[in-house]
Amino acid sequence: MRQIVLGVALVLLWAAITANFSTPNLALGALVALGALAFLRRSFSQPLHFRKLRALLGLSISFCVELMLSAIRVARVVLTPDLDRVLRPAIFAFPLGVKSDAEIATLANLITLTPGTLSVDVSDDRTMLYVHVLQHTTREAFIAELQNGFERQVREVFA
Amino acid sequence: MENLVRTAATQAADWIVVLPLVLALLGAALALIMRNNGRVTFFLALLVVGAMLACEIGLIARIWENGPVSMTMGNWLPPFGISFAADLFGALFALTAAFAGLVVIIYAETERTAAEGRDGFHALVLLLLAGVTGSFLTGDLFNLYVWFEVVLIASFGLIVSRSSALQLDGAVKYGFLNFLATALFLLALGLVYGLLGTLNMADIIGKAWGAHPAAMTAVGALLLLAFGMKAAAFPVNAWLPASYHAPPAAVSALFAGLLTKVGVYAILRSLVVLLPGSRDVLEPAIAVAAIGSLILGPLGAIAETNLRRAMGFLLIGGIGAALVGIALATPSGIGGTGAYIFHSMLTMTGLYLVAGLIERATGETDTRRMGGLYAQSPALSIMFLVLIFALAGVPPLLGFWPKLLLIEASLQFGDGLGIALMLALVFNAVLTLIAGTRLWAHVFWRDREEGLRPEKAGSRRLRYGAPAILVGVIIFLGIWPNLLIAAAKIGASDVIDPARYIAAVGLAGGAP
Amino acid sequence: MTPADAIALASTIALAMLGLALFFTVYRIVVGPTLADRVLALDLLTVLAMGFVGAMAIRTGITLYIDIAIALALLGFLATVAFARYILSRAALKDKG
Amino acid sequence: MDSALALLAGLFVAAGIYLLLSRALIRMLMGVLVLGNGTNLLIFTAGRLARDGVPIVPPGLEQAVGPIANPLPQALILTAIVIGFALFSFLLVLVYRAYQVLDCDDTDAMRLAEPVDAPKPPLSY
Amino acid sequence: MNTIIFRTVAPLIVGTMLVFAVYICLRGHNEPGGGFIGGLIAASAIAVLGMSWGRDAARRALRFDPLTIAAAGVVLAGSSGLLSLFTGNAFMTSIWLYLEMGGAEVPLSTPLFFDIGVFMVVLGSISAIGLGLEIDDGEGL
Amino acid sequence: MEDLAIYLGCLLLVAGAGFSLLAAVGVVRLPDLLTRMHAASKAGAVGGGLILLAVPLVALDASVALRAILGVLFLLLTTPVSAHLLARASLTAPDRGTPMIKINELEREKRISP
Amino acid sequence: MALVAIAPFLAAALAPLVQRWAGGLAGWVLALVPAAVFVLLLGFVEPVVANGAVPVRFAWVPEHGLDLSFWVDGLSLTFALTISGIGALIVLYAGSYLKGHVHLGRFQAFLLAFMGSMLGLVLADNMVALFVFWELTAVTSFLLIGFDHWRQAARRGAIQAIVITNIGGMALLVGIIVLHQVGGAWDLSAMRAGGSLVRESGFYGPILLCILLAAFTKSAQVPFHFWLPNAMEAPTPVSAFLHSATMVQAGVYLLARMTPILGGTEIWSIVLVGFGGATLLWGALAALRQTDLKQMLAQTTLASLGLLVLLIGLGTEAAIAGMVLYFVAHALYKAALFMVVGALDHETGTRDLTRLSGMADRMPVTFIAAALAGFAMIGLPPTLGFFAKEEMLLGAFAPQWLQTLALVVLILGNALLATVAAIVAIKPFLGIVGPTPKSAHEAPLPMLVGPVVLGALGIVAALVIDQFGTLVLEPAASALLGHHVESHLAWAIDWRSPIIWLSALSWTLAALVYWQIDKVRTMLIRMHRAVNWTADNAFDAVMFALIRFAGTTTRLLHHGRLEFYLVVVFAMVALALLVPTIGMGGLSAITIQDWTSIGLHEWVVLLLAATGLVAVLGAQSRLVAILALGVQGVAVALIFLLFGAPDLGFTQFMVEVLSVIILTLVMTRLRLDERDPRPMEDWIRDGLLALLCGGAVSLLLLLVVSGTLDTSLSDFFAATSVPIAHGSNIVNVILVDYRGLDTLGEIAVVMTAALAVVALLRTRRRAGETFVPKDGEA
Repeated sequence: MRQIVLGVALVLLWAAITANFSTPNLALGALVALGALAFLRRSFSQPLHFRKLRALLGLSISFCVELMLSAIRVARVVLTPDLDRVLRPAIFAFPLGVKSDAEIATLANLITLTPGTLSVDVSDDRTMLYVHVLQHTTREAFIAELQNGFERQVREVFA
Repeated sequence: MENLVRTAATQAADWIVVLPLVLALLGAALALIMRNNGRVTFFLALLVVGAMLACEIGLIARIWENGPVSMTMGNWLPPFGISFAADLFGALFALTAAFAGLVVIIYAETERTAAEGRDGFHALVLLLLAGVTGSFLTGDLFNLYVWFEVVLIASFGLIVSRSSALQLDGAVKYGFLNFLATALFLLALGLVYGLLGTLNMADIIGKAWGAHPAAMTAVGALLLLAFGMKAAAFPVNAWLPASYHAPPAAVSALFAGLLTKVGVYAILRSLVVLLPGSRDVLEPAIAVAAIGSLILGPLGAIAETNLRRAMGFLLIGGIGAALVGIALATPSGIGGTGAYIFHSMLTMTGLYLVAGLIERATGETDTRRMGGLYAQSPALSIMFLVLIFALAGVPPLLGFWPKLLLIEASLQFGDGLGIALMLALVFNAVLTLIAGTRLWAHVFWRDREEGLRPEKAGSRRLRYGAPAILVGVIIFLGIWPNLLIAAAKIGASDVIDPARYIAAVGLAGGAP
Repeated sequence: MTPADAIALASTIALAMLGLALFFTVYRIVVGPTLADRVLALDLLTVLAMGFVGAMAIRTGITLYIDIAIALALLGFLATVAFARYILSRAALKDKG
Repeated sequence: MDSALALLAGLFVAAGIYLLLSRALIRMLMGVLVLGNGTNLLIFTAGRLARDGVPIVPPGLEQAVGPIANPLPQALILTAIVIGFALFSFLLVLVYRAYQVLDCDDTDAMRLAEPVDAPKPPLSY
Repeated sequence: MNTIIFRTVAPLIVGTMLVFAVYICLRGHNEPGGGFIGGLIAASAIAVLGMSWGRDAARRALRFDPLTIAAAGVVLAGSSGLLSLFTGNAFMTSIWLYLEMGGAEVPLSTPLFFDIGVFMVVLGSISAIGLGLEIDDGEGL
Repeated sequence: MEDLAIYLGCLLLVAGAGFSLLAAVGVVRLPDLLTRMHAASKAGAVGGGLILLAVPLVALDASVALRAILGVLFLLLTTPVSAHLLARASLTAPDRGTPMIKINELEREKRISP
Repeated sequence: MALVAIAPFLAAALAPLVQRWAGGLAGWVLALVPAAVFVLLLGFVEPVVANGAVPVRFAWVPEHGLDLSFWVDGLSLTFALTISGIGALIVLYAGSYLKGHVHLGRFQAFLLAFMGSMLGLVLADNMVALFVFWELTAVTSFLLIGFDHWRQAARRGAIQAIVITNIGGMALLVGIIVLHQVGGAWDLSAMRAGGSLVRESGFYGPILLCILLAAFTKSAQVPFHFWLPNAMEAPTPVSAFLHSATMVQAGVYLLARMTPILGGTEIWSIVLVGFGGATLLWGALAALRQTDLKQMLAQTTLASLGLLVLLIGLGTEAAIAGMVLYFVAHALYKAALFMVVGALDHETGTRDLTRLSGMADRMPVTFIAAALAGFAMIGLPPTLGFFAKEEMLLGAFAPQWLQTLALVVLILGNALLATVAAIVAIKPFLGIVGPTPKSAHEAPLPMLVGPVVLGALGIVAALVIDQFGTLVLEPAASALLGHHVESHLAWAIDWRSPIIWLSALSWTLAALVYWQIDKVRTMLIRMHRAVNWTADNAFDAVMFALIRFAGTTTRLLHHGRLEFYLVVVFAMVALALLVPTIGMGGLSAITIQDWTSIGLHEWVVLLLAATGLVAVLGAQSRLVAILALGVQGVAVALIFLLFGAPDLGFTQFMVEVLSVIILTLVMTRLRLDERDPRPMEDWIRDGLLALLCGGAVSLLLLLVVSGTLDTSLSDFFAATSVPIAHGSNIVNVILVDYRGLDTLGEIAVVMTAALAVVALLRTRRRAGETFVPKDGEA
């Protein structure tokens, strides 16, 4: 299943970068994609299910917004003359609600790209995600914010 | 438009210029694919080298009849495409290289281990031959660089083939210094292009006069240095004695026969043919390099107790001899250089193979601990003696004739330079003889404390047969050198006056 | 201000800023203090180079450069991963003693 | 600009040589890289510089319009880069193996092929 | 490196890189790129795979021995030059064939095969070097 | 319309360059690796991405746009991964420097379960 | 003729086989070959006497104007007959002398090959051919001298002989080449025709020097005499053959051959008489000092050679006649005496004079042979030696100072030689039988044939001296002098001539010395000890000094430190670039372009590159340097992009990053200390060298870009890329089409690099070895 999704994605990718959606080119793209998949055939650990495109879209939009925000926030921090005042770095352990590899990875990457947070590590038993926070408030507030924000959205996408 | 930029359809016969190279390259790749079966690659290599030899003999025959043969890749007009152009020297050396390669392949079959097969021994040898052949036959300076690199990397692959500590140490020195030589070559190439706007050799001949003489001379000096390093000429020869004794005998035989000669040939081509103006200015430098190599080479051999290192020093002395003709740049001098390169290819290959046999028979690498082979192995004795005397230029062996030509040339040249070169040649002969006879006395005549290892009789015939072929050729050509000398004369005349060469390449008048 | 002027102006400003940024990152590469800091700076350097390429593309109108930018994005990642591996293996070595 | 690049190429060569002269093998490898870059810059400069004209013919045209950069040195450099990279990889692994086997990366200490205490030639016949 | 984040994202990255590599290789005749760059990108993809999933995965992904791939590339490139022997031309004279396929014209040429050969050589060689070093390590980090 | 796109593109370009510069400043100014990483990964990615997006706007070419978006996606895909790997590696590194971390739950966990 | 030249070599090649098959009879079988040659050569006597010379010519190296030409005239025929005749007897003798020796076959092969070369040498007319045979004699004699190879003395003798004669050989080569260039011909016969041309040319001096050096080394003249006695380490048959009749005579032959071309000048006479005389006296005195019979004979050989050289130097008809006669006589008696000594040695186990006496009873035939040869050596009538002596004294009998000096030397020398002859021929055989290591009895037949025949021949020749004069002496002397010479030899003693009294004088002297031999010997030995320095020691000293010098220079130049090798290379780079650029006025041709045209962003990239470089150089730890390497790599790529090279920039980015990655990959596995081991003084040296080279490159590049570039190639590519090569990316079209062959080579390089790397890494796993450094090595 996931292979097909990835395959289609790769064909589209091919068409996109070659900027040519004609049939022969799509066929060529399919060929290339097949080749790439053959390459990757052993690298899949578990199936992946894309269900809700809308959720995905929503996630994407909110992500983009958050990304811009985070960049601006970093910029503000950087430009602050007195860094010690604004910086309150901490590493928090975030108990993971999502379980699958794809979900964890997506969540971690999102966290990294969003304001003030950076995922550092996943515990070996996959229950904890360690996150570095630039300006920490409290642990609870941090966890709550994440659980209600991205984690929920990711769960919707992969549900 | 099409017929303005393309040459008329090439004759199929012209392919013999490029076929040896292509065969070797493709053969190497195929050998690499099949490298898990050493027997198969052995026969493949034999087949390929045989085909190369056939092509090259045909090539020589054609050049002998009609003068240089050329072919430009892709049917482009010559300065635009890459030309392959063979004059007699190029073809002769290519033939000799393939011959030496054949001998080494046969020899190596007797001591090659299965593991070396898996490491692509035959593929590497074929690649080396491809690079050497390409270097001899190409008519384009940048293409020459590429084949130099092919030679270099193939030799890297071969020199580490068993990866003992000794080999790695040698390989590090070999690697860095040789890399540097090609880097300098590339540097010079960039400057040549910046000055002349062309890379085709025939084209360079015509254009070299137009550039600023200072720049042209500096470029010539850089080329001399780069190729001098490749050729292991004094004073940039340090890599050779540091590394040639490290790899298995077959490998060092191949190196000794082919690699340095490519360097000398490149000097000949680039300085005498392409940039004669620069060569005239650099003459003293070449002479110094020649004299230094001539004297210090055999001195090193006298000082050395490791058999194959001593050979390496003797090889350096030979390079000096080959440089003499380039320093003189007279027809007979160039002829002598050509003949010397030919002789040195065969003789040094043979010597290293015999050195390998000696090391195998005695189980030693140090001459002080060898001995007793004279009584033990007449075949080995004869081969060693013939080769070492050939190297010292003792008649009637092959080595005498180039020396005769060179001494004649330097005497004809007269002048302090000619006399100095002549004296150096004479000294070299005497010192080489001292070194050679001392080696002979230590390795063959002296008694040995403990007994010799009994040899397995099985593959003896092949193992001794391979150098024996070379020895046979050296004796035969020593007694009947007429063909060789004729070849040297024809080759030299084309080097001194490259008009026929340029005509064969057939330059386009200019851009369409 | 015609579009051409705008492009020239914007690209000049952008290139200048990127140039400044490049030197900042080089400073971090040189100063460190830890290896990871330097790697991070190198990572940023490739991203900046990518930006530089993009700015050049705009300035010269040669859009082909964008592929190079893509490749750069990819490569910066590769280098960082390799260095991270290096740091990890170093740590493993230290642990073993 | 040609002059500035000529100076830069010289700087690269100098740096490469300086690195090659350090006895540490890893640094010498870096010298290999830097020297290679210097050489490439030299060829590039020797082929003369041209701003803003890529040697690519726009689609649909027979020839490029306007001045373009000299394509030949570019092709040469491309070949040189690739070859340089291949050589570099080999040298790198060679150094690695040498380090493993000889247990040092100082060339002064690598004296197996030409030992420090090389025997004096015997004074006998 | 045993981290799920990397491992999970890696196939995506690798897939994208491979497609990109082929694209770069094929269009090289007309736009920047070509067999060498394409091969490098593909080899980088292998490297990513190797670093995330381990060398065995990378080796399996290649299916053939990398050196064999490289040698096959040389054979392909060399023989594409040899083809012109049969047209009575010099070595490496290009031959162009325009195939009609579904209304579009697909150009097939010896330079194209040559470029593919280059691609294979670079891919095979660099993977061989990388894998060699990885295996030498003894532990797939 | 076309001019507008060009002006927009210029704006994006300058903005992207600005973010890149800020990222660089952050990398220089911020006190320890992890905080610097925030600057590099976020501002850097945004800066680079904006410049990439500016290209098709100026060039007005659909195929370029597609490729630019691809590039941005790629950037967004790889940046967090590399940041994560580096952060993870740096925490195990022997020469960690003096990280300025007020609360460190990772360290605590590690101490509890060696 | 061809048969004469080839037969001995063929026989040599077959000798080991013959030895194996024929066993004990092999000596007889092999001796047939030289005997046959002898007979063949006899056939030439008549035409030679009639016509003066018989030229024979084969095509050889026509490309170089070389023919394999032979010239059979009196001189060469005399030598050739002597060589082949004695050769036959020696082969026979050797078969018996070395009976049962494992390497007898090899020995006979060398001996026959040597004989063949010697024959070639004396018969050759072409100078190159003469040189070829000349060197062949050296090589074969090297093998023969070193035959007892397990003894260091034998090896030393062999090396000494070949080194000394090779020096001469090289001189000969140079000499004949100059001669050829002066005279315009390779054939001696042609040169003889134009001898005065050579003598009057400006090159006469160098030619003479070369030829004399060659002859003196080969014929062991003082001061190159020392190798000959050492060559006696060879088995006795070798000594008998090489060191009496043949090889050492090659120098004499050369001088004789060259007389018409070079001879006759004052310097020629003085040098030859001087060196010849010195050698004669030296050899004779040294002979008296010995107690080893063989050494004694060896020293007398020296004396005889000196005598011959002296006679050639005198150059009068009588002197030349004496020289020819003496040559034949000497060959006969010396070979015979050597064989006698060999027989004594073989049968008694010693050849020490003091331990041998009274052998006449045990070995009567040997004694007779010894006596015959001894008579000849003393020069008693009726032996050939007598006539030789008469002629030579006559030749020196003239009022000039040189001749007078020569006469005195001749008389003295002859006297001393006569003493030696008496000692060798009489002392061991007469008197009381002393104990010997082996119980002595007569030698076997093959060992007797030689000495007896040769000894007898000395008398026979004297008995038929008239015929000998016309058949041998006249043609030989004529050939030597270049004009006809009448023989006036007759079997009569003219008591009125002063010459006979001079002979008598020398005999008297000889008798005196023989009488006081022990005292003389003691005195000579004492003198020898007092000097305590001989040319022989000098050879060792020179040789060892050479070896030490070689060792020192080689250690100095090839010390194994890569760093210094690199320093040499870079110093050369700086020289190669700077000297021509500055020396030939390159600096003035440089034009610097306007700096203001460089845009801001271009400055940024340039500075970035420079900064990256500085960072690499300044980095303390290697890893930081690697990271900084990334900076300069990116900068270079940006430069490529700035100047319209997208492909390059692309590739540069990729390669740079990949290089850094694999560098890191390897660094992961190296446990290196962080610091740079470079000492302070090296910094300065390296930095200076680097700056010099870099500056030179910059200068040269500036010079290059100051000119205009011929862009016809690139224009062509740009014009034809799309229409003909069907590609828009010109760079790529160049790579795969115009210059596709470069790319083919390039991918071969890449493939090979991978193969090499894999091989390198695989060997480690296969061997699984780790090198444990010993102290001082790591």
